[in-house]
Amino acid sequence: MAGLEDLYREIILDHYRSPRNRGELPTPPAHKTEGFNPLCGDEVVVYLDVDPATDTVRDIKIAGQGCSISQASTSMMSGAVKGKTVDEARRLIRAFKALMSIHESKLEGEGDGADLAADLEGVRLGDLEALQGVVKFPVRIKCATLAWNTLQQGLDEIAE
Amino acid sequence: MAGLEDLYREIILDHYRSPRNRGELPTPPAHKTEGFNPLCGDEVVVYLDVDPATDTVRDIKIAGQGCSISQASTSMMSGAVKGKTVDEARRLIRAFKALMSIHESKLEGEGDGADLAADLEGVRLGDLEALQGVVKFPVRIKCATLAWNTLQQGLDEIAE
Amino acid sequence: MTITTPLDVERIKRDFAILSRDLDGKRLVFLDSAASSQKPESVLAAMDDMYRRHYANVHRGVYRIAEEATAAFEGARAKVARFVGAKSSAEIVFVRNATEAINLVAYSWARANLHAGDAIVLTHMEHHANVVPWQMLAAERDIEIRWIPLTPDYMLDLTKLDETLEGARLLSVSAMSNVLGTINPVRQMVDAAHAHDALALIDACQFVPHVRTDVTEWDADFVAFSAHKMCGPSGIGALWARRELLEAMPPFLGGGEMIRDVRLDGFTTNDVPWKFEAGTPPIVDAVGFGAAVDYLQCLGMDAVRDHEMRLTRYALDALTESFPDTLRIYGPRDVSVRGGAVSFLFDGIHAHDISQVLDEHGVCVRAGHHCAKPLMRQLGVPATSRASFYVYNDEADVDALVAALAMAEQFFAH
Amino acid sequence: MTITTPLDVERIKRDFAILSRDLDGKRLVFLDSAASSQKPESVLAAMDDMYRRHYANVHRGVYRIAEEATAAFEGARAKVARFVGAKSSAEIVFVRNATEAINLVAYSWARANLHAGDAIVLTHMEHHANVVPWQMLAAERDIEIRWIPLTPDYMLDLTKLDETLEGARLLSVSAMSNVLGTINPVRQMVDAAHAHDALALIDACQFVPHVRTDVTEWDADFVAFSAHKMCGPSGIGALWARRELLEAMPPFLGGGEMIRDVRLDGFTTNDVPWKFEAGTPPIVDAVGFGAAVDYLQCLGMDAVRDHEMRLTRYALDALTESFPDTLRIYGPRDVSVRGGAVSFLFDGIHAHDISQVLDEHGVCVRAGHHCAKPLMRQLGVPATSRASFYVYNDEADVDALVAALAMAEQFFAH
Ligand SMILES: Cc1ncc(COP(=O)(O)O)c(C=O)c1O
Ligand SMILES: Cc1ncc(COP(=O)(O)O)c(C=O)c1O
Repeated sequence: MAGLEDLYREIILDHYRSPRNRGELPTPPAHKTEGFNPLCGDEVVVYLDVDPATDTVRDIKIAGQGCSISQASTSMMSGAVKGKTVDEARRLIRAFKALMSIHESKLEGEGDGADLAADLEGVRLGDLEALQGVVKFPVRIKCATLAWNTLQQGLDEIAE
Repeated sequence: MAGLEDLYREIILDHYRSPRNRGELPTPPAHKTEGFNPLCGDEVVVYLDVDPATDTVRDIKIAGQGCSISQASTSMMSGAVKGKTVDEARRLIRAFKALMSIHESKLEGEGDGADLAADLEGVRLGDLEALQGVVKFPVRIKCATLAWNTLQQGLDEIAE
Repeated sequence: MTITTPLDVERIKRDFAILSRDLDGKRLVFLDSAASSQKPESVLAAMDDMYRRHYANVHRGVYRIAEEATAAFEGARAKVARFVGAKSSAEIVFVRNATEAINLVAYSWARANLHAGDAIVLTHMEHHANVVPWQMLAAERDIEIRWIPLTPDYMLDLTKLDETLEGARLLSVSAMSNVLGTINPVRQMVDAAHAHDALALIDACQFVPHVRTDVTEWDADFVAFSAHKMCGPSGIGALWARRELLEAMPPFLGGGEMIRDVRLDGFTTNDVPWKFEAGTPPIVDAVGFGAAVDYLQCLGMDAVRDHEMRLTRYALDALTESFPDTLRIYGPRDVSVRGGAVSFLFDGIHAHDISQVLDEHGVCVRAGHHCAKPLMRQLGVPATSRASFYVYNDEADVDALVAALAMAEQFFAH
Repeated sequence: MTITTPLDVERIKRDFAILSRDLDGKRLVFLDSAASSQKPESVLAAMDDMYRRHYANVHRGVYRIAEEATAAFEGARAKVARFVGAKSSAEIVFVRNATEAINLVAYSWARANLHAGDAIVLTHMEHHANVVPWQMLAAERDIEIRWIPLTPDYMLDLTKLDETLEGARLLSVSAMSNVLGTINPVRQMVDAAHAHDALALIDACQFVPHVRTDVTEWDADFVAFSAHKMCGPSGIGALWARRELLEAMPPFLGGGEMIRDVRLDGFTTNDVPWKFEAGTPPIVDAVGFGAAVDYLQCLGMDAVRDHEMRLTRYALDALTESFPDTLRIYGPRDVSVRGGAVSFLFDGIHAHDISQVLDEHGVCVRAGHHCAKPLMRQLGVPATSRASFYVYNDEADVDALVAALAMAEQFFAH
C-alpha cells in the first residue's frame, strides 16, 4: 500500500487523532466562519481573533468534522497561522494552495501550474509539506484546502 | 420508384392539383377551425356549416396550405362529409383514422391495431382508400390525418 | 404462481465489460450502483448501432434514417412506459435525469397551482433532488414545507401522517432511500395524500432499477426516475405523470418540438409528452434507455429483487459478524422492507478515509452525504460509507468488501 | 499568415460509419447536418471507452474510476471552453442542448432581472428556441418583444437597430440562421446592445459547428450551442456566460451537485459552473462532446469554413443553373456572409413532397418550417426544403442532390 502511506503520513494521522486548537472563541471579539465541502459534506468552523492594532492572529480555534485529511489540514493550519500577522497568514494560504493546485489546475485542464511555483518561493511550510502526498489523490485536494479557503474567507470578512 | 407510386396515387395528385371545396364560409352561421401539423408546418382551415335541425353538414369549405398528401386528404375529406349527418361524419373520421393508425399505433409501440379493424367495418371509404399507401410512410400519416383531426375538433366545438 | 429464474450472476458479469477491468492486479469490485450503475453490452451495442446506422434528428425528417431514428426514439419511450406500468407512452416525458423530472413538476405544475400559505410534505430521508426544488419554490412563494420524521429503526414515522397532510397540496416522497435502503409504503402514502386532496410525487430513482414498478397500481400522480441507475446511459431519465395532469400543466422549457404553432405574438403547445420536450432530445440515450429496460425485463424484475434481497441479507450478516463492535449500519435490518444500499460507519474512522483504503483493494464504495444532508443531520453523522448492490454483484463481492474493510480498520488503528 | 490545409473529404467520409450505409443499392447522401450532424469514429470510440473502462458517477466518488470519470468529464468542459475562446472552464455550463441553454438564461437571469415594461429584442429569423422562452416570459411578466426585420436579400435590417434597442434589457440573436444561412454581424450587434445597457445572448447553434468562434472577441454575455450539430452526441450542449454573470445569477434547477449545503430551512449554492448543473449530468455525452471538438480542431476550423464556403458556392451555382425558372433559393448569394444551409422551393411543389422523392434516391434533406415559423410567415411560404453541408460533404453530394431534384420535378410535373 505504497500509495496510501504517501497520503496518510504519520504526522497527518497524528493531527487527525489529536487535533490542535479545537474549541470555540467568543464572538465578538472573535470572528466565526464556516466552510463546506459540497461533495463530501465536510465542515470546518474557524474562529479568528485578530488584533486590529497589530494585525496579528491573536488566537484561533477550530470546530467541525470531516475526514482525516481535512481535519489534519485544519489542525496544521491553526498552528501555522497562530501568532502570525494577517499578511503572513495570507502568504501561507497562497503557498499552501500552490502546493495543492498544481494538480487541481491540471484537473481542470488549465495551465500547467508552472507559474504557481512563484507562490511557494520563500515560504516555509514545515509540517504542512506532509500534505503534499494529497496531490496524487485529486478528489482529496478539496479536503486539504477546505480549512485554508475558510481561513481566507474569514480574513476577507474581517478586512471588510 | 415503386414505393413512390404507392404514396402518390394518381387520384391523390389530382385532388392536390384541383382541390375540391376550397374557399371560405361566412362565420356565423358557419364554424371555423384551424389545424396545424407542428412537425412540418402544414395548416388546414375547415369551415363547417352544420344544419342544427337535421344535424347535417350543409356545406364545407377548406383553406390552408400543405403538402400533396395533406391537401389531397383535405379535399377528399370535404367531398366525403358534405351532405352527411354529423354521426356519419364521425363514423368516417373513425374509419379513416383506423385506416391510418394501424401504423401510427405500431410506431408508438402500443397494441397491434387488431381491434381497430372494427372501426373500419361497414364504412365505405371509396376514393379515400387511395390514401392507404401512406401507412408505409409513417411520417406522412400525420399529413393525411390533419384534415380529419381538424374536422373532428370542429364538430366537437359545434356540439358544445 | 410465478416461477422466478434466479440470476446467473457469473454470466451477467460478463455482460458488463468494465467489471473485467484489472486495477493494478486487482479486479474491480463495483459496489456503487446506487450512485450510477454500469451498462451491459446490449445497451452499448444499441447506442453504437444507432450512431453508426440510423442517426438523424427525430420527428422532423421525411427521409428514411430520420424515420428510423424517430421510430427507435418513440419505441424506447413505449418500452419505458410498459416497464413502469404506464397506461400510454404519452405519459412518459423524457428528461435528463430524475432531478430534472422533479424540477419540471416544481416549475410547471407547482408554480401554476401552489400559492402563498400552501404546504408541501417531504420526508427527512429525501435526496437533495427532492428537497431543493421545493425550497426554491417555498422561498419564492411563501409556501410551507413540512417534514415526515424517521423512526429509530430508519423507517418513516407515519403516525402523524394525516395531521401532516392536513391542508397540504403535495406529498413528495422517495420510494426507496438511497442512504438507508428503506422502502416506503408508497400506495398507503399516496392514498393518504389523495384523501387530503393533495397530489403525490414519487421519487422512484432508487426503486425502479431494483423492484418491479407499477405506477398505475401506486395510483401516484408523478413518478421520477433516471436511466443511469438502471443499466441505461447517463443523460436521460423520465417523468411519468397522469395524462390529464400533463395535459393541464403549462409548458416548462420553450423551443422546438414543444410547439404547435409560433407567431410573433405567441405560441400554442404540442400534444403531450412532446409539449415538455423542447429542443433536440438525447436521441441515442433514449434508445439506450429502451435497451436497458429490455435487459432488465429479460432478467426479470422479480428475480432481480430476489437476488438483491438475498445478497443484502448476506452483506448485513457478514458486516455484523465481522465487525460486531466497531461498525454501525444505518438502515433497516429486514430485507423485505429495504433495498441493497447499505450505509455504515466505523467508530472513529471517517467514511472518506475508509473509501480511500478500499479503493486500494479495487473495492468501490461511496463516502459522503449522498446528497442527503438533512438526513445526515438527523442521523447525527457528517457522512457514511455506502456499499450498494445490483444484478452483477455476488457474494464474492461482499467478501471482498469485508476483507478490505478489515484492512482499513487495521490501517487506521495502528 | 495562417496556412489552411484543405479538408480531405474522401478520408473524412471514412470517419463516419453511417455514410457508407447502403440504402437499397443507393449510397446515403446526408445533407441534413443543420438539423443534426453525424459522428466520427473518434467520438464514438471515446464514449464507448468511457462506458467500458471508466464509467462512474462524477464528483462524488473517492475511488479510482470515479476519479477518472470526473477528470474526463471536467477535461471535456475545458476542451469545449478552449474551443470557443472562453476565459475559463467555469464559464461553460453543460446543458442538454442550446434550447435548454436559452431557457436557463430566461428562467435564471431574466426572471431575476426583467420586469413589467422591460423590452427584449429578437429578430425575424430566430429559431423557436430563441423565441418561445421569451414569449413565455413576456406573457408572464408583461414584457415587450421587439423584432428586427429582414432586408429583401435575407440579411437583418439593422438600419433602426439603435432605435429598437432603446430601453431594451436584452438582445437575443442567432449568429447564423438555420434556414437562410445568413451570418449576422455579431460583434456589431453586441456593441450596440451594450451601448444601450442591454445584455447580448448569441444563439450560436449553427455557427460554432462551422466557423471558428471566440466568445471573448464577440464580447457577448451569453452564448448557446449544441454538441449534436458539431460531430458530438445528442443530449448535451453548452451555455457559455461571463463568469461574473453566472455568479450573480440565481440557480435554475435544484438538486444534487448544485448545492454547497442543504438544511431543512434552506440551501446554499455551489460554485459556478456546477451551481447550474443539478443532478447526474450526461457524463459520457460530455466526453463525446470533448472528443468532437478535438476532431474539429484537428481538421482546423479555418479549413472547415473554407471547405463549406467552396461547397456552398458550388451548390448555389448548380441549383441556379439546373433550375433557372422553377427553383427559388431563400438566403444570401454571397458565401462570405452565409453558411452551408441552403433553403429552396420549387414552384408548385411542396417541400415535403420534394423530400419524399429525394429520399428514394438516398438524398436526405429537411422539409418544413425548420422551427422558424415566424420566419416562414415573413417569407410567405409554408415550408422550404433545406440542404445543409458539413465536413463530410463534397461536390458529388451536391451533384446527387441536383440529379434527384430533377427527377422530383419531373415526377410531379407529369
Ligand atoms: C439556430 C438554432 N437555434 C437553436 C436550435 C436548437 O438546438 P437544439 O435543438 O439542439 O436545442 C437550432 C437547432 O435546431 C438552431 O438551428
Ligand atoms: C433517491 C434519489 N433521488 C434522486 C436522485 C437524483 O438522481 P439524478 O442525479 O439521476 O437526477 C438520486 C440519485 O442520486 C436518488 O438516489
